[in-house]
Amino acid sequence: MTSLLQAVAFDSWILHVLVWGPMAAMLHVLLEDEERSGQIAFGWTLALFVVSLGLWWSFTVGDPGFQMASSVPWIEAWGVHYALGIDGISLFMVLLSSFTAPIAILGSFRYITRRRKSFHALMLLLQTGIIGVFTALDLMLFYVFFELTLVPMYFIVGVWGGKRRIYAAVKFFLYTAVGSLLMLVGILYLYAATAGAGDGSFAYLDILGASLSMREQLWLFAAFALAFSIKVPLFPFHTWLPDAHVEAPTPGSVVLAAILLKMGTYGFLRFLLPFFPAASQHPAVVTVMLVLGTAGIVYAAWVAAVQPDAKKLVAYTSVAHMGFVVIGIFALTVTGIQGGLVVMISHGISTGALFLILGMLYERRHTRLTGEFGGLARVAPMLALALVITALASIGLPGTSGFVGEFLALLGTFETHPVTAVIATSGVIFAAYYMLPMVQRVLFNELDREENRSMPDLSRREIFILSPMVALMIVIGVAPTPILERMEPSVDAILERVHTTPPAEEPADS
Amino acid sequence: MTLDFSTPAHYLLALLPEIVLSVWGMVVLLAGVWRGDGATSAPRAGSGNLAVLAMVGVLAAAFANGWLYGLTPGQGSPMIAVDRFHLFANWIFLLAAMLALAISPAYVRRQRLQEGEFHALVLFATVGMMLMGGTRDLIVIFLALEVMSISAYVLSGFNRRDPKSAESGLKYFLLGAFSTGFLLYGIALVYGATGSTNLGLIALAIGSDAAVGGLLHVGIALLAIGFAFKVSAIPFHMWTPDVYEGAPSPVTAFMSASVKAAAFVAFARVFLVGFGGIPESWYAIGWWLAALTMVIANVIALAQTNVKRLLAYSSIAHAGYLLVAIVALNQNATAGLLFYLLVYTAMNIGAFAVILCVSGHGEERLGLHRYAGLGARHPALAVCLTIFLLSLAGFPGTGGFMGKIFILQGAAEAGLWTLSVIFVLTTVVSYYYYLRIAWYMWMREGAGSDEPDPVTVPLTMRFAMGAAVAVVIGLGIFPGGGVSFARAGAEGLLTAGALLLGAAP
Amino acid sequence: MTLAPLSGLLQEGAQPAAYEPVLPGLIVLLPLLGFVVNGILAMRVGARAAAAVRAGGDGPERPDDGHKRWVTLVGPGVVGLSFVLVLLNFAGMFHADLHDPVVVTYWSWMVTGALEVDAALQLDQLSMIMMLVVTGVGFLIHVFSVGYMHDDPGYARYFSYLNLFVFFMLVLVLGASFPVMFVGWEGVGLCSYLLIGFWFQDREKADAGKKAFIVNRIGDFGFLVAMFLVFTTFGTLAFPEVFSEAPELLEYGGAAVTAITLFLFLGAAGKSAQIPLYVWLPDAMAGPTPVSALIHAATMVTAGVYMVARTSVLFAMAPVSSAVVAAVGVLTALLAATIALAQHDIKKVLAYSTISQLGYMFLGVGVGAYAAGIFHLMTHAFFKALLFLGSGAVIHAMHHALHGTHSHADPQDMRNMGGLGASMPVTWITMWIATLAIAGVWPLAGFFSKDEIIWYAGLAASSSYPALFTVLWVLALATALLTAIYMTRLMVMTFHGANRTGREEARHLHEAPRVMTIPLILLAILSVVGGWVNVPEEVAASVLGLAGALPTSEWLHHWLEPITASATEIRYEHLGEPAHAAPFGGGEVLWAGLSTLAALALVLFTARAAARWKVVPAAQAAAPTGFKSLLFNKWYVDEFYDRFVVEPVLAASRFSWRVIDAVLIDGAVNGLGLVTRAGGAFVSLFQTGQVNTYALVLTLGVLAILGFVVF
Amino acid sequence: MLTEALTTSALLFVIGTFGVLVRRNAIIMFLCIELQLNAVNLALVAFSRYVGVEGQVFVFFVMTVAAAEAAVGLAIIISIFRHYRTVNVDNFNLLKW
Repeated sequence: MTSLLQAVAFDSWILHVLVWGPMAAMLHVLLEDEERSGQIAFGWTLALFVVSLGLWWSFTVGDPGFQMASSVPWIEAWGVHYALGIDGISLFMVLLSSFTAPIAILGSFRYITRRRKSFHALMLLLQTGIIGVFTALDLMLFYVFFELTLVPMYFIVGVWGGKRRIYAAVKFFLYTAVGSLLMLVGILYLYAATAGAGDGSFAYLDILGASLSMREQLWLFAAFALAFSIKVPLFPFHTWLPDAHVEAPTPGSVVLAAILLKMGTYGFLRFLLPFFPAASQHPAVVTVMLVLGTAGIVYAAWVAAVQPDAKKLVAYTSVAHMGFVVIGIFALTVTGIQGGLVVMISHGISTGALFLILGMLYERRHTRLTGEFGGLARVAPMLALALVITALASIGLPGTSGFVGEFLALLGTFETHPVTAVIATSGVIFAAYYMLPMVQRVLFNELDREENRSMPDLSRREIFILSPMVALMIVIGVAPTPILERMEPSVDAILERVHTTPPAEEPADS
Repeated sequence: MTLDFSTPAHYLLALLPEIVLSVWGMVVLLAGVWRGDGATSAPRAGSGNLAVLAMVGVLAAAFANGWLYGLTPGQGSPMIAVDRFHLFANWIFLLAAMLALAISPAYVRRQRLQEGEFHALVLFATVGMMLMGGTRDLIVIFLALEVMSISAYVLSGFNRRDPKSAESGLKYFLLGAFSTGFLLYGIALVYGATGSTNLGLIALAIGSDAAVGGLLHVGIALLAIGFAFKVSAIPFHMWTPDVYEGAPSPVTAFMSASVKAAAFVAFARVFLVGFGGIPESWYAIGWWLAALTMVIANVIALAQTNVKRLLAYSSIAHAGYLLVAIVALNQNATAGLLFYLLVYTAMNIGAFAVILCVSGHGEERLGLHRYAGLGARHPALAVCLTIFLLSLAGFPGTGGFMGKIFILQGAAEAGLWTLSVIFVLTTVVSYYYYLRIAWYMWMREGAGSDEPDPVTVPLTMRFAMGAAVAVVIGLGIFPGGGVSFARAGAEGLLTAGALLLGAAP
Repeated sequence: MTLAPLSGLLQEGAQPAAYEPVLPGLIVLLPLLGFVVNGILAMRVGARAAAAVRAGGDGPERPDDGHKRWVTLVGPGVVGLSFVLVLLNFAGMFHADLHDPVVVTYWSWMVTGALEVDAALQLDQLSMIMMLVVTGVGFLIHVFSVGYMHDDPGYARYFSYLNLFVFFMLVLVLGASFPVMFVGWEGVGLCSYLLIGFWFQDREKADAGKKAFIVNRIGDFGFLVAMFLVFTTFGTLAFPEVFSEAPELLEYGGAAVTAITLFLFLGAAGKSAQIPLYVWLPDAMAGPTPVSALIHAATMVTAGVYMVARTSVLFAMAPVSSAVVAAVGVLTALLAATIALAQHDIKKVLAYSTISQLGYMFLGVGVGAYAAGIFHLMTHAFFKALLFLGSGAVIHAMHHALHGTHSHADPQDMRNMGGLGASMPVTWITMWIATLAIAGVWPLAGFFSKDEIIWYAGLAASSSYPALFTVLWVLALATALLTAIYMTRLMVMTFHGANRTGREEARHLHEAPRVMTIPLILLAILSVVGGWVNVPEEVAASVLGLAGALPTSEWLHHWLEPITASATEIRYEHLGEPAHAAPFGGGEVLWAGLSTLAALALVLFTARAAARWKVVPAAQAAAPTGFKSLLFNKWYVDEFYDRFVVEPVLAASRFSWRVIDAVLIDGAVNGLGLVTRAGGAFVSLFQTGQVNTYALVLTLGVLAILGFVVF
Repeated sequence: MLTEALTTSALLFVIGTFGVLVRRNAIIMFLCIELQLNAVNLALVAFSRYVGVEGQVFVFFVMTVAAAEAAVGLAIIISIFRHYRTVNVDNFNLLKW
């Protein structure tokens, strides 16, 4: 496999293809007629996913640096580069994204009934943004992709969403924009900081070389952290998420939960820790992040437990899960960060699947209120099986991907912050407290509603969508080591940097 | 060829684009008279050609402007500045004129306006703008400003049958003249304090402490007020929403883009070259004007339901962003100013073009609710408007984003962090009202088919929109050329100033 | 497969050979395979049933025969095969002189940073006993289920869950590290959840499953925290390393080890239904009765005991924790026994009895008698499984009887039974054997195991916390007496006296089919002889051991020595060797004799007394009053939890949602937007349209700037 | 001398400004603006006595421009008079908020 990839110079083109392929697909979709748009989009994304699998073999295990990197000046006058590359952290984000895309698009076939062409075009545009975010090695490029994901999502929620779609879309947009624009100011500060003598640069590696005083680091940390915390979303910046999820159409929810939220935590790892190593281990900063992460875990679980709307419930569980990621990261231990990363992957798959299943239920019954269901296991055993496995993966049952992530994240946190970890561990109780009642209300109890009696089970397409996700949940749960070993060198490198880079001297004035 | 301003003929060369355009304007005026106008009799077939004729003039001026790149300006600080700054500004005005001419014919014909005069006035206003950008003398700046303004007063009141247009013209005229008084008083005081109206000499006088302090400071403040009125900075913005709403849409499009641009170009030249030596005298004024303008304009815009008025407030808000560039007082910011003005011209006129198409026969469809379901009915128009709105909002992938980045870079270089934060936060506020138009277009169902939908998009309009989209997207994705070009322009401005101050390398 | 262990088994007295595990992976995998096969079959059945429901019917009443044959073959078959493999391994180990556990590593599961967790199985004497119980008793229960679930449309689904349970249980007992054990630990919880809620159409049953899972998760929380503590202390989570390093790394009675063991015990309390987390187990009786036998009596609920025994080294180093374990065990035993006295549901009585017996086991491991705890675990698995299966047979019969007349009486309520002994003799007799066994009547299994625990509890009083352990010992004795009472009450109400089912129904009562009775008989035999593997030397030599006629002497004790030795050593080292006497004097034989006599006497007395009670069928019965109602209502513990745990959490949840989220956070966010927009609308009011106003504003601006410049 | 001239100029300018603020007749307002311009002219002439001739040149330009403004302004006022039959600016408020 490796030699085959070498023969076709895989490393040199793969990232560019993954970034721009969806854009090309978008043009293709726009040129074709409405009827075929879904198939075209699916075909493209599936092909891109298959190609992206080559990354698994092409990636050199044990190399902490950026691989398959390339850099071309983009806006030379500003020192902006079109620079792409991946390390162990982005590798899995890229794979997860390209895995989710065809699934989300396939999941839209019945849900999206009007303006399909535009919908699929936007989904593909979104995909370009997503892959761009995870591969960009230039801050301006990153920012462009980061914002680029907002617009398609705004329209996906706003055009194809539910009753309060506009409110949700605007809330999502503005919330996220506040953070990201402040981050932009931070980025420009970094740019100015690299300027020193001569022109500044937005290149990731150049900015790593900039020396910042503690004071500067704290301010910049705040600017970046706000942007990413809103994206994560970290309590108390989370209220956009339930609204967005409830209103978004299924594929939108899937991508939102599976990928977009990860951009926040990815940003923590990719930018916050390496850029501001001193601020990242400042006790006040660490305390705030840990407290907010833990609060999110417990609080979101509580709120989730009393939601009558299943989608809202799952949305809140996302907040709880991402809380695990955040505490894992800010524990500043290898185990914690690795755990956080696995939670990211696992949450992407399991929550994506949950949203797909809820979407399937919605297609059948046009409601998401759990009280409207009940006893579905009798009429839809396949759906029941999928929902149960997914729910279990979501609450972190050992043997599923969720457990590996949460276990490692908590273990890593415990090493440095035992009390936080113990409080966060109570999240496993609350996870059962919110998820099982939902499963019960939907699948179990009496099949007492006439409408539900005629509900069809999963179609072949739906089985095709869900089975790879379910399989992955279990595979990752049983054998996560291949993933862990690919991520570890990069994580080590980040931690190494955090622990060994002192802040620059405070400037005399200011 | 080197320009030597001791030879009077060389002034003619230096002013070639302006002269071409002036002459052409008269030609258009005469052609209009000769052909007879729609105001009194039924429009004749093919009378749209007058607009095309005017556009040819703009093209000719553009050629002349391109030719000027081959000239090297001589030493000293002559009245006419043949520097890159001037030439870049000319491109902006010519682009604005071109787009305005392209979007207006259908409207002019529908409303049976005097074509020849209308198009000629556009050209004359453009001449005034080009002169504003191209002179180093306060007297000429005043003259050019008046040439531009008087044309603009007339244009905004041009639709005499429409009381709104007349009201708009009156308000613009009264307040414009009122503010001109302040500007003029400022010029007089600066002249008295420094002994010259030439910016170069003023700068020298300031640099050598020969200026009279009190007079100078008050003069600078009054000049700032005069320009603040023209760029519609808060609190000197009161005329803007009314005038923009009342004026015929093509005129609003033209004014909102290029009048503002001209004012900013002159503002920049006067303050950066002339008063660059004593920024402390106007830094605080600029800072507060920028901050107030950004905050208040964006906030008021939230409450608007008339799209035209909304864009008027949006244009005020943009004045705030651009003021940041002036306050930053460095090359990057100035280049950002030029770049942003270019993009702004394209996106703003583009947006007004769509509004014009939607607004119907006599501009009766300006309410936000008219846009409901537009995306389904006229997807191409809606896509264009969405692109323009995203660019106005400053979204990545559009020129508006690159422009904002450019200005923010300048601000960052100058250490204007508070202003930068206000800048981005008010940008978030602006997202709301820009997106609101977008959500009406795409996310709401139309009112139904009970009334006919008289949207027509003539050929020239398509051309204008296409060009505007091309500029906005092109500069959004590959801004490199534009950036270097704008930097060269800023360099032209600032090195000239620095040379005079004796502080250049 | 090597035949060496087989030949070793045949050649008595051969030299101790090295132990070679025989396909340990297959032992675990076979049930998983069964789960997959049965699961696929279940899905096909389910799809067909679903189609029937959609067509307007209610789905099939009975399982599909075509599938059923395969399920019947695969379900019990895989467990049976596993049992055979376990026997082979046991034979190998039996003849080997094994000191250190054999760890079979398959792949590295989680490797990151300092953490290395392998997917590895650990074969040693303890896991061997557990495997024997799990697969052996499990197999019998599978076979019994074939009869019991005969008519259930979810037949295939049932067996798939049951197979999955066996798989996870085997992972639990075989796991070579804390995390692997935890996989099984939560996995069995999952199966328990699925099986309790097996008849999920019934809301109460689904609720019971959910309750079980959530309460168990509280325990799992403790397990997780304990793992974190272990990892930060030892840098590893693998059993062999942790246990061998514990004596050096940990301080005896130190905070670290106490914390670890207390958190571990929280986990054990959840899984093994101890105070304060026992409340799920009675509700868990909602599941099919064989499930109660397998999961909620014989295997899963004993996992906590197994875990304490497994980590005996740690517990031995934490005297406080050990005391807590013992005290909680005894209190649970007593509390559950009192509640069992007043319950009418036959399964509820057995459930509380299970809780009570688990309490004994914890007392055993709490006082350092790890082997005794495991011993009781094993014998309990025999007789409690038998009791449950017997009750299953009774319920099965009752169900058929009531079904025949379309009566809606509760088939599990003992007040509706009575006199069943006549119609189902095998069940009757085997259940009596189990009853005597659990009551501790000589020479049945329960006598030896329970007696040993009580004896050790008494001995503990001489080493640490004498007062506490004396009290515990007394309570344990008292509970033993209560056991005899409530079990006899159960037997009498069910099998003796007048029949209360109704005349018509009584004609439908009949003995269970052979597929159900044979497991009963086998378990009855085990309930008799099961105790003989560990007859204490002193007892064996006495009249109670028929002067040495009973076959083995402390075999289990010695067998488990490699596991418990270091723990015992630590205890002895720090507490001194306990005196060989009960708190109030007397030797082992004396107390054993006393207790069996007391038990026998109470059984007889209760039987006579109960025969005279006037039991009214449930439908006509009045609600219990006074102290009886307190017991009947389980000391109102559920209500207490509802009031002080569940409701506050729910209230907090609602508050978080409705107030913090909707009002505070969203209110702030939307409020900010609203205020901004309102501000905009307000400021725009200055835009009056009047030129003079505009000029005025402009002039004010001018004045402001000039004022700024001039001053 | 300069001081007096400038003071007069400033006073005139203020009077003009005040007139614009208080008068409602569009033509009178325009006349007040003309007064402002003439105030500036006075200042320019006064300055040019000390610093050079440009000031006086400037005055001519200003006067010319004022004339042009007057032409356009009156035209605009007539145009609106046709709609409202009045030149009182209080009546012109179709455009607001």
